[in-house]
Amino acid sequence: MAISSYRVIPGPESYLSPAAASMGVVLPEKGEALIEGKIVPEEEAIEKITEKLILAKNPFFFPGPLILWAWNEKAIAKAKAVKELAEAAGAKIIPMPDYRPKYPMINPEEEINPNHPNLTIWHNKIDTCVFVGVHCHYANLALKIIRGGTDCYTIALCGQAGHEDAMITLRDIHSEEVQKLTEVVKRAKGGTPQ
Amino acid sequence: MMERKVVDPEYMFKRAPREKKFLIGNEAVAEAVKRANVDIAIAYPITPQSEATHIVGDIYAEGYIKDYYRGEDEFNVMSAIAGARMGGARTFTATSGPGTLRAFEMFPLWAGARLPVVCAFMCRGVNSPLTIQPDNIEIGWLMDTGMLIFHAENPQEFFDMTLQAYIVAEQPDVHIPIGVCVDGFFVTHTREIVEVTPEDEMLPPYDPSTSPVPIMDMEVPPIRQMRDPFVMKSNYISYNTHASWQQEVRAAGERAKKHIARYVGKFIEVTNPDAEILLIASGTAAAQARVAMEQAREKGMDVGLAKIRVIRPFPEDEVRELAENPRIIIVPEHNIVGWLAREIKSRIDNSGKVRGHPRVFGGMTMPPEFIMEEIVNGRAR
Amino acid sequence: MKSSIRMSGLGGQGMVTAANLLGTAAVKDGKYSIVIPFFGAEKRLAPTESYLRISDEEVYEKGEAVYPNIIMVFHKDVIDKGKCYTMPFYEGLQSEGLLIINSANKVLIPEYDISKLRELKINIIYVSASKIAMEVAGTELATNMVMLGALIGVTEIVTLESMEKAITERFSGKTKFIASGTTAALDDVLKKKYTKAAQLIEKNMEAIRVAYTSTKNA
Amino acid sequence: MLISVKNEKCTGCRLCILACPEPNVICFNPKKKIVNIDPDGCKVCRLCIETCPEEAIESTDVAI
Amino acid sequence: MKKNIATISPGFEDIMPEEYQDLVNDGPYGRGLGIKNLGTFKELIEEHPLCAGCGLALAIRLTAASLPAPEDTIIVGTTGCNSILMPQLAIHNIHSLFGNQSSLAAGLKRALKLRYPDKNKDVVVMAGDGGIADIGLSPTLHTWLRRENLTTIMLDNESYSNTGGQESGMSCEGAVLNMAPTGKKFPKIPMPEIAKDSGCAYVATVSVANARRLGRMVKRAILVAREIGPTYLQIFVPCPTNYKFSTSETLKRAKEREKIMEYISSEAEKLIKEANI
Repeated sequence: MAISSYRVIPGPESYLSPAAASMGVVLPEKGEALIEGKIVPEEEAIEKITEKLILAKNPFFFPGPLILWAWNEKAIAKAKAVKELAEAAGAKIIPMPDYRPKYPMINPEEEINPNHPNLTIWHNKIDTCVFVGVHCHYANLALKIIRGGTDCYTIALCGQAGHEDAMITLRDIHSEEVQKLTEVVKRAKGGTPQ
Repeated sequence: MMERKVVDPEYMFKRAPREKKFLIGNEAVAEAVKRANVDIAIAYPITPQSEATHIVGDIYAEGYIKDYYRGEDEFNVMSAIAGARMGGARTFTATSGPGTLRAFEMFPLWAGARLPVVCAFMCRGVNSPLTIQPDNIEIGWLMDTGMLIFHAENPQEFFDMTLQAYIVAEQPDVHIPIGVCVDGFFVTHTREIVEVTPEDEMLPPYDPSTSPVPIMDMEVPPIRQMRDPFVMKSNYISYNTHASWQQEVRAAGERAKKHIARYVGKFIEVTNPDAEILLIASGTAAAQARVAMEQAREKGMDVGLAKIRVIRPFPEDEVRELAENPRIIIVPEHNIVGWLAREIKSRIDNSGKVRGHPRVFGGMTMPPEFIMEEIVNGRAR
Repeated sequence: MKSSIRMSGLGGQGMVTAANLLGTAAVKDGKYSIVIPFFGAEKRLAPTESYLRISDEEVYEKGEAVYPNIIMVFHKDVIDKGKCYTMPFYEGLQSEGLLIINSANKVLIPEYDISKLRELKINIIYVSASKIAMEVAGTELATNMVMLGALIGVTEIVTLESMEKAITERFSGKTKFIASGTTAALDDVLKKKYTKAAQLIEKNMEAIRVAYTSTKNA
Repeated sequence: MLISVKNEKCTGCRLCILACPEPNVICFNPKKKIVNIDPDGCKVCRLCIETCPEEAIESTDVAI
Repeated sequence: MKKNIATISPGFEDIMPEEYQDLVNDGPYGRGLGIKNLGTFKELIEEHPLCAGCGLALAIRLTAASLPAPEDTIIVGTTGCNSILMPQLAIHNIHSLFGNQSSLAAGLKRALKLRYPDKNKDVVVMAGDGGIADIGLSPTLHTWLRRENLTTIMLDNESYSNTGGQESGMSCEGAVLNMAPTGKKFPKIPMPEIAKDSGCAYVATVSVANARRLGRMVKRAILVAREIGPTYLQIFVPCPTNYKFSTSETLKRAKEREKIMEYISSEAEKLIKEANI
């Protein structure tokens, strides 16, 4: 497969930006990750996520329905881990409780919707965000719209195969992996003079 | 019903022992369905698909499939298949020519709703005057529905690709429908040697929890969930959502490439890639082209063959590379519109060298001699 | 050695079954074979053909045998009423090919066509297949068996042993055989006629052997 | 236009709740045994006014 | 019984928007509520974009409040005014195409039956008169003829309202509407009779002006569909926008033309008695 020269970087990219997968960006295999469209070892991406979270002026976590709702033990455990990670990173949390086109509008201060996620990014001046627990299809919609219309740096912690449309994506992320990431962030924070 | 065990897909496709049988294509696809661990099969009869869905019915009666019925027409069969898929079941269905067209509104919906449906298309003519005979014009229309398209040359590939289609379609990062197409009669009713995997081994079941969109069973959040909300008419940036949604379906097709390479194998099988004249074909046209190539080479002519097995996602890079060397590219097809020639021409820079002939349709056979004429004419040019 | 066979007849005469049996026997002999029936709306007594390719090497070619080297005509209507997918019925037959016709009447073929066949050096064999079928098996439905026997007698294209195995498999009722709805209905007619599958198989084999011996010695 | 309940006339029969096409707009106050109307979700169709047997619901003009 | 999917993960209760907190804390899941409780709990529908005085919106609201098990119900709708409201419904619901709601629901119901053999998963088809009696008549009939365990609820506003007020098969003879500029030329399609003849074990008609009876009919229709076979409920829902009357007249008009009918097969009769609904 040809290596893509397309880079998945903060926008605003264009009126209608392409899906990264259609530009040749391929998803990572197990143990790998994507940074801005390039396949890298997972550790490198973890390091980069840590750096991005620490340097961010206004980082936000966007947990999706797969962890917001207590539908099974794994979801509850992952939700707990994600909350700890957000706290460790000093990030705020805005939920994506569902995917409907909400009528008449969402309140961008307290929620995010995959159909127009840019509203929430703009309203809260979010410069770095983390998607976690969102069904892959909807995460990809949102990530692409964000890249198209905002300059937010997007990170996706995916329980499945990852997201090309995020600037950094990790794959196969469940509660244990989130906890490990939290440890890394905590360590890095501790080493950074405030 | 015999005891069966779940096996690893890669083992089944590549390493499982094979038993030689002498089967028609319709029997071969039913053998695949038996091994595919299908939950529900629904179909409507149409020539030349019928025998396949009869046997699938027998498999159901024996207990290998949990539910099966004859639907009221193809549109509603494909709708019921969508419903079953949304409910988290693994499904099988099949149709042909006019049935494909009657059902057509559902195919972009399957793709848009991210349903990993596997549907066999036993292609047949669709025009007036009526014909029930082979003609694969419907693939030309299916190509732009967002679903993935495999084109099997013979009953063996029909068997293999049907099984492989389930595993590719159900990958969480793919999760879009796959049409496994064959030319009616030339494959469905043609008896050939087919090597099948053991009857007591089946694919792992579908795991609905990996779906990239929520399964509609009230067991998966969000509880407030509509499949699939057509985006509200006047909801600010809703057009961008719709556009992004369509891009995501196409992106899923791109992601399928890696899984196809792993489970299905080569997108294109090439013999003599450096030849002066390259035949590019799919389905049974590739079988006829192979015979023509051999005849031509016996006569000292420099002819090669590229058989395209995967029509969607189209192997663009490979085709561009293949198109560089030959002086002439001949694309024989079993339809009047020449969708494959059109596709190849639109993907390469030097499309002038592509000859979209011979085309045979309406049930007529394409004798290798007919392709041979084109080769001889091409050399004279 | 590569054979391309076209069997022409009327629906119900067993061209599809004959081709399937012959193909199965060839595979049992270790050869490669592709069998394809060509039926339109598949009603009884409508023109029906089946095509069969047998080779020592893998066979790819599909569809109608447009240029066969063997043609088997199961019914005289194929010749004089045009109940055939090709007109004239020998269209595409390769020179020095073989033509087997179910008829006792040797002047069936019009003079013009006979001269064309002579030009092509075609070996024409007449077999009273339906008559033999009645005499030996007690039913015209065994016409296809006699035609197969005649073909094997002339060409030895498959062994009689493999043919017997193919017939046993086909009529033992142990494996489900898919050809067409009409074929399945005719199977039931045969099953009613013979109380036991073994008897049916034996009668079929006998019909084959009679024709085999007569063409072998001819 | 605004729809409002005259608390003194409301008997808490709740018929208006069964007449309103909008969800979560007319709610029942179990303590006071009367209904409240949420003006935010009200589209002023007046079905509640038509339905109320006590003439306890009225519409009032409001300055914008 | 509170469903897990209607429970917020620990630690996230406070960050959820208010409407979700209300839905979880005060919603009807697992509480066996009905029409009589309306106004006292958080309803399953959020603010929707349908017209003021819409009879159809009211019918959906009443139906949603009458579902015997909203936590295990999936609604299949189709194109029409109902599909404008559906995304705001806190129950899994499906819109696929125009007219295929019944066949899709049949596939879905069968999938759920085999995936959850020990649970009731109620699949309810809820669509307009055009969706059920015109474009989707064939699958509607066939699910009945096949005796699928589905409840079909028609929201009959006697026109295609979403597309701009065209005549439908359920419009009355003589009605002047778009595409029937000289008046409709044939009578209203006798869907209840057809339903009865096609094998429905429970058939009922009611209007949106009769909330309590409507609520009981919804419960009966779903229970019978769960245990016995197909059921059909036809709700008359006048449309002020396309029939051009004042929004305050919807219920008056509904009452005037209301036809109440209830056919209950003997098997269904027994079931309804036992369940005491």
